[in-house]
Amino acid sequence: MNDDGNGFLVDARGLEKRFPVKAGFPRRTVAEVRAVDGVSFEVRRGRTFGLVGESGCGKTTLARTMVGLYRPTAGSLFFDTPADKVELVLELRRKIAEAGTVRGPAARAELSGLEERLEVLRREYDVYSLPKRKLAARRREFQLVFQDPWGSLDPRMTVGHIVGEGLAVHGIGGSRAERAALVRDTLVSCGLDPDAIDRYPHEFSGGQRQRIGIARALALRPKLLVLDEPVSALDVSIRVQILDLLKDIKEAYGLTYVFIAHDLAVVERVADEVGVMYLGKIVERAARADLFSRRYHPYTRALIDAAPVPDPNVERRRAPVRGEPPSPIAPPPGCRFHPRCPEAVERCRLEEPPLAQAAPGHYVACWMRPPHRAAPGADRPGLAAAFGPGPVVRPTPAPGRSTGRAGGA
Amino acid sequence: MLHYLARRIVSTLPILLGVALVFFLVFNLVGGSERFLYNILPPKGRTPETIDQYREAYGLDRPVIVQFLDTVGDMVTFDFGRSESTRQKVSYLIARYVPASAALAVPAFVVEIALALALAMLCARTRGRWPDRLVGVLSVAGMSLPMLALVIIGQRFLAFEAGLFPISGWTRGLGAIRYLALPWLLWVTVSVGYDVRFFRTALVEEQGKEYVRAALAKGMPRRLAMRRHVLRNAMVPILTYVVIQVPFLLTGSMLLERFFSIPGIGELLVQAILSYDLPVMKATVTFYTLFFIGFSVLTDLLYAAVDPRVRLG
Amino acid sequence: MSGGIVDKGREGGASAARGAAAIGGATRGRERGMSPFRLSMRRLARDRSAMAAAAIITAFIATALVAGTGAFGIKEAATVFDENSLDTMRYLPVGTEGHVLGTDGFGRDVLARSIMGIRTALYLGYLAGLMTVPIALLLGAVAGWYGGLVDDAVTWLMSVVVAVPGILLIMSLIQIVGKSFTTMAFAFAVTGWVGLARVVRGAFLQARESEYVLAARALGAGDARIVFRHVLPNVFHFVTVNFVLQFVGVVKSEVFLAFVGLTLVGEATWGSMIDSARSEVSSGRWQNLIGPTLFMGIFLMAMTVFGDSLRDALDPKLKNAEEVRS
Amino acid sequence: MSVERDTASAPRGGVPKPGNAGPGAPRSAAPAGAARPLPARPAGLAAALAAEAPVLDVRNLAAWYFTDEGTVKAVDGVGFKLGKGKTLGLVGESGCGKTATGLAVLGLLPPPGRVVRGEAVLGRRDLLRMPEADLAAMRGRDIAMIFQEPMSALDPLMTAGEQIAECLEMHTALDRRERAEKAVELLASVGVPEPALRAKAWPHELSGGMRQRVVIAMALACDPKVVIADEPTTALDVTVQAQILDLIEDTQERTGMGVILVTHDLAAVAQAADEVAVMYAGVLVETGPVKDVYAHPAHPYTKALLGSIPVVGQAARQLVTIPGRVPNLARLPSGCRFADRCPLAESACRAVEPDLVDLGAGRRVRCILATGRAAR
Repeated sequence: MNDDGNGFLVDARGLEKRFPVKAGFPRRTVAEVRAVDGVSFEVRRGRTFGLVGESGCGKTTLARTMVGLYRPTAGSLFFDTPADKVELVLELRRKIAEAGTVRGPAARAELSGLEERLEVLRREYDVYSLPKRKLAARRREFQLVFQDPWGSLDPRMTVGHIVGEGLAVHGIGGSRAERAALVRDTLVSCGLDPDAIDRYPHEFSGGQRQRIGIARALALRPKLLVLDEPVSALDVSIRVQILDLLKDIKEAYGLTYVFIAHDLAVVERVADEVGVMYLGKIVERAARADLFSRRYHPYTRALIDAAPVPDPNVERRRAPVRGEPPSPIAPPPGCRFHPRCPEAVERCRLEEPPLAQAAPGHYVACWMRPPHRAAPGADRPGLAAAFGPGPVVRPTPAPGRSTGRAGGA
Repeated sequence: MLHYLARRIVSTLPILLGVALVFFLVFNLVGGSERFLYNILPPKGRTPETIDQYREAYGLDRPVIVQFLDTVGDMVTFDFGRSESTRQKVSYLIARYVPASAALAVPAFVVEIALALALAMLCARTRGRWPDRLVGVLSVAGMSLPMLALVIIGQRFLAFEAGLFPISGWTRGLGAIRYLALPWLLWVTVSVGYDVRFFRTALVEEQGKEYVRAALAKGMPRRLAMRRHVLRNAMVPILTYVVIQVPFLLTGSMLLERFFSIPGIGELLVQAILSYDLPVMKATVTFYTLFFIGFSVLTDLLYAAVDPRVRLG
Repeated sequence: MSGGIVDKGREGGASAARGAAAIGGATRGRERGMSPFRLSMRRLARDRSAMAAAAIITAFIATALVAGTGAFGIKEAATVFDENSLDTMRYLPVGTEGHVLGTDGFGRDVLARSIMGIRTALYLGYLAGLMTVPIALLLGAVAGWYGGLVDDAVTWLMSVVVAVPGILLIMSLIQIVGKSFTTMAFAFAVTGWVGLARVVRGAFLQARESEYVLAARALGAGDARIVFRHVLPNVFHFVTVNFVLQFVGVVKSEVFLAFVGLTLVGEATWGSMIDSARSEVSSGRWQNLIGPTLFMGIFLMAMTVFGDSLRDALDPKLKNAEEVRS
Repeated sequence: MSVERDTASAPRGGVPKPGNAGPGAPRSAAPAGAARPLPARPAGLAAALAAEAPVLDVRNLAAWYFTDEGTVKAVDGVGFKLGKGKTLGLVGESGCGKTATGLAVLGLLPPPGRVVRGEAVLGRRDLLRMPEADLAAMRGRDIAMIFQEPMSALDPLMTAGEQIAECLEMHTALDRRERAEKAVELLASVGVPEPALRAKAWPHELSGGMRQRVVIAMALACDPKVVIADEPTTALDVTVQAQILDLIEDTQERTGMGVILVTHDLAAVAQAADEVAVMYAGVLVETGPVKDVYAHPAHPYTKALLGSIPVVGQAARQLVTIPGRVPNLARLPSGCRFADRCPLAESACRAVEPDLVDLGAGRRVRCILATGRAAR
């Protein structure tokens, strides 16, 4: 799409969020839920980054951490930060790590100097290190849309108050009338009747409520919308309406999206780049076309294969993987997917694979894939036939899987 | 299990300490104040000297910290000295008065809860139909009438006029049942209404759960599903409710024991209050508090027995 | 649910508008929606037993207010000793002309005293509620909102207050401060706040994690705004219902206090009347029992029924939890 | 069988008022005046054509909720036949009455819902006009249900094994020990690893997929002839969904049970069902063999619904938008219930509610545009 070459709007580095599990008397932390466990990614301005994963993989936690609802246990989020500053920060970190190994007073002085510089930069650019007031002011630039259109709207407030709350909080729009006009505008942009302003959430259907939720986020004219499963609570017939709406406002307001879903087919439609999450980690990340054609990670492959196709002429594939995702309280050692992976070998049980570049712009965390091994299509032609064509080429529909069918109405 | 019990008992210590603090505030700081003693001492004894004597006798003149530690010590050893009016040892008095109270409260409470459960089950099963409505109306009526009025009416008509029960009195041994029958009846009548309403709500809520529907889908008759799934699951809120009721046993037994001349703790407390018998008041109230806390611990064990999600250890 | 809102899709917007017109029907146009509170009130107004109860309560309150002004001589009849009846005619039985419910040992009209008893009950119940609600709201809210140590402290306080027999606190407070209705109300508040505080704490705990609170946070709303705009309005119905329940409890407790000799002697309270009936019934004098018991029974029954309906109306989840699943 | 007069035959006014009978009773209290379709099957040729009698034959079923806010006609004239060993996909969006249909057939509709008319014939007996005790005896043994939320369908205070054994307790003469053994066997048969251990586990100790397997084992315990699976995969992750569909399919092959797959997921129906019945706002709008219906949907709603599903690998295909929303079941529009959202709707659509018309080849559709005005 329109790559304006402005670089990254979001640059998340090593995000980590753990929740303590408290129990007993006196209360103490008995365990930790490692909901998000070291996640890094960038989102280009005006693009959509899609995040896919099953329940419990930490995608909702990640969404909430990204908009500052949760304070991360570790990591930085650079939002709307010049690329050179990000690089500078990273370089400083590297230097600090190096300097830490050197002993002596000179090294110590250098270290504290470096740390000071880093701190200054972080306070300026890292969302999580911003002073409270600065963070509050910046909140309007990144907004969250919730999954549940029922639970996320205060039942006792009018739509006008719900959508206008952000304006009131940030003191945008001066007078009451101006604010109301802004709210009406936003409602219309979201496909709602401006008269909805005086109504209450219970008077609306799920689809309309989700529009209200989007309007609430949009009213602040943010740069980034984090969409946490925006359509999965909705009926099939309503989903397309909301997806269309999201597309429209993205163009109209020049938004950047982080789109979170469990449904690969939806993500494939909206995302420019896709990350696949499993148990708090991103296991594969690539441009959309690359990801869906190469499907490097066995988990990505399983997700795609498990998704049923609404065509009775396509023979259903048997369940591609066994079992269920284990608890994020006690993730398995080594590769977290190994207990369910059909290709797991000894090394997967012992060592955790890093997210490494397997092809240009395509990152995979798997010992059985490039760069650690050749792509499965190369040395195992049987698999390539079973899983679709090799890299780059767009998948052609299997015979009998009619694409255009039922398309027009 | 034992480990859990031990931990649970330890966890009540802060509460006991808080209770000691309350007692200390009420009995020592306020109860020892000049104005207060002046109010409660018999008119002829109201001289500065007698007040000082009184204070000294109960250590109310000692440093505040010492007094507080004394209060804690009294509670721990359950030794509150001698009664102001009878000069008997308080622990002896308590021991003597407990059986009658227990004889009144325990069967009445058990019957009350059991009857309420039965009625609530009936209501839940016939929800919205006449048995449910009838019980509902009767419960509200029972709740709205003052206990004292019912006691007066009951004693007058059932004991005095109809001669079904002795008017009042007490005896040791099984013969006491004769004297207890009417108080039991009144107790249950007065308190069952609240319970039925609460239990009904708990049961009805449980009744709507999906697993009850699942049980019916297995072919289970409604009655059995009611007992096996609804009742068992409603036990958690019901148990909680029962614990909360325990402190109110004191109020009930105070009224009934006094009214029917039953020599129980309630009666002991009323007498102590009327004569401001400090050691007996302290002891009685401590007894009830300990009883309540013990009961809560017991209930926690019951929770664990009923609900596998409550983990022991 | 009635939506006059055009759910505009990308295609067929016109047909959607038609659809909305057909579905929404009368509720279309530039008109305000119904707030959940107004919906509750409408539900309440439709509940016949609630309306009957409300009528009774209103009648009681009105009677008490009128009687308080001294109109119809009710106040006088309730308080002034009848000099003439002091020796012979002391107790006039129920049904005597001019004294429908008879007179008591001082020749005071029992009906008038029962009516004056409403005033005491209202005063006590209202005052106790007025004192309980702020305590419970504050402690419950603070515990639920801040959690951690604050929560532990409040929870501890609640456990202690529950563990100490309430009657002890009430009695000692009355002994200490002296007998007055204000003291009694305060004593009820000190012992009675725990129930509401627990509910409020739970509601705050829940609200803290609710999505609409998270949403407000994401917009940048501060704690104060969230608490007052989003959380407090949602505990309102607990407060209302608790107020009614506590009212019933307080009025009944007054009788018990009278029995232990801790009510105000000489004032026209239902408790003191029933307490004096205790010794009178043995000589066949029932008026002091019948009058207040009747008044109290009817009044409290109406309160209870109204409280139930109010709860159902404010929180329809309870009543129709399983309604409409399709 | 030309036109099955499904809904039109029920007079709107001839419904028993709520409140004059308890929730249990009115199953048999269909209005005397309501003309139901003749229960007798057409003799001769038609009977020969229907070579195999259906295991479950639901006719003209209506189940309404009598709420304070009005009568919600959740199910308003639904009829279908389920063949032995076949799977019928009952598809629809939330609020279309599909779950209520399943519950009504089992007689488990929660108050204030009641069946107001219709039949559900299972083995020559009408489930809807049966004494409660007889129905209870049939539930679990002849017709069972798989619930949507495995966590809430399991009693938290009972072990998985006990809950499976309960079904055996109701319908077999096995003693406690035998039941426990059978429960372990059942757990093994639904693919639970270490079944003996899992039988002793509490529901909260099991994962979502395991719980759903337990719920399935519960339903299958007595080899029912018909299983109503109410959104059995909705609460589960995609990778687990596939496992559960495998399991249901395998069991069906083994036992020959008929399955009603109640779902909103058209893809699941495409892959697991033989027949499909599409519900909209309380009525069936289209039924027929899955392959035919999906290849040539006759009803505009079916067509639109199929076009609105995103499919992996088909990102370029334009998705169909269905404007508006499902109408309020308490205040239905006149005429066709879909007319307000239908891109093809004409004035005639709003005039009279169309009948479910037989198109031949086992297909029926409720749309005057699809059947042509002549057919009416």
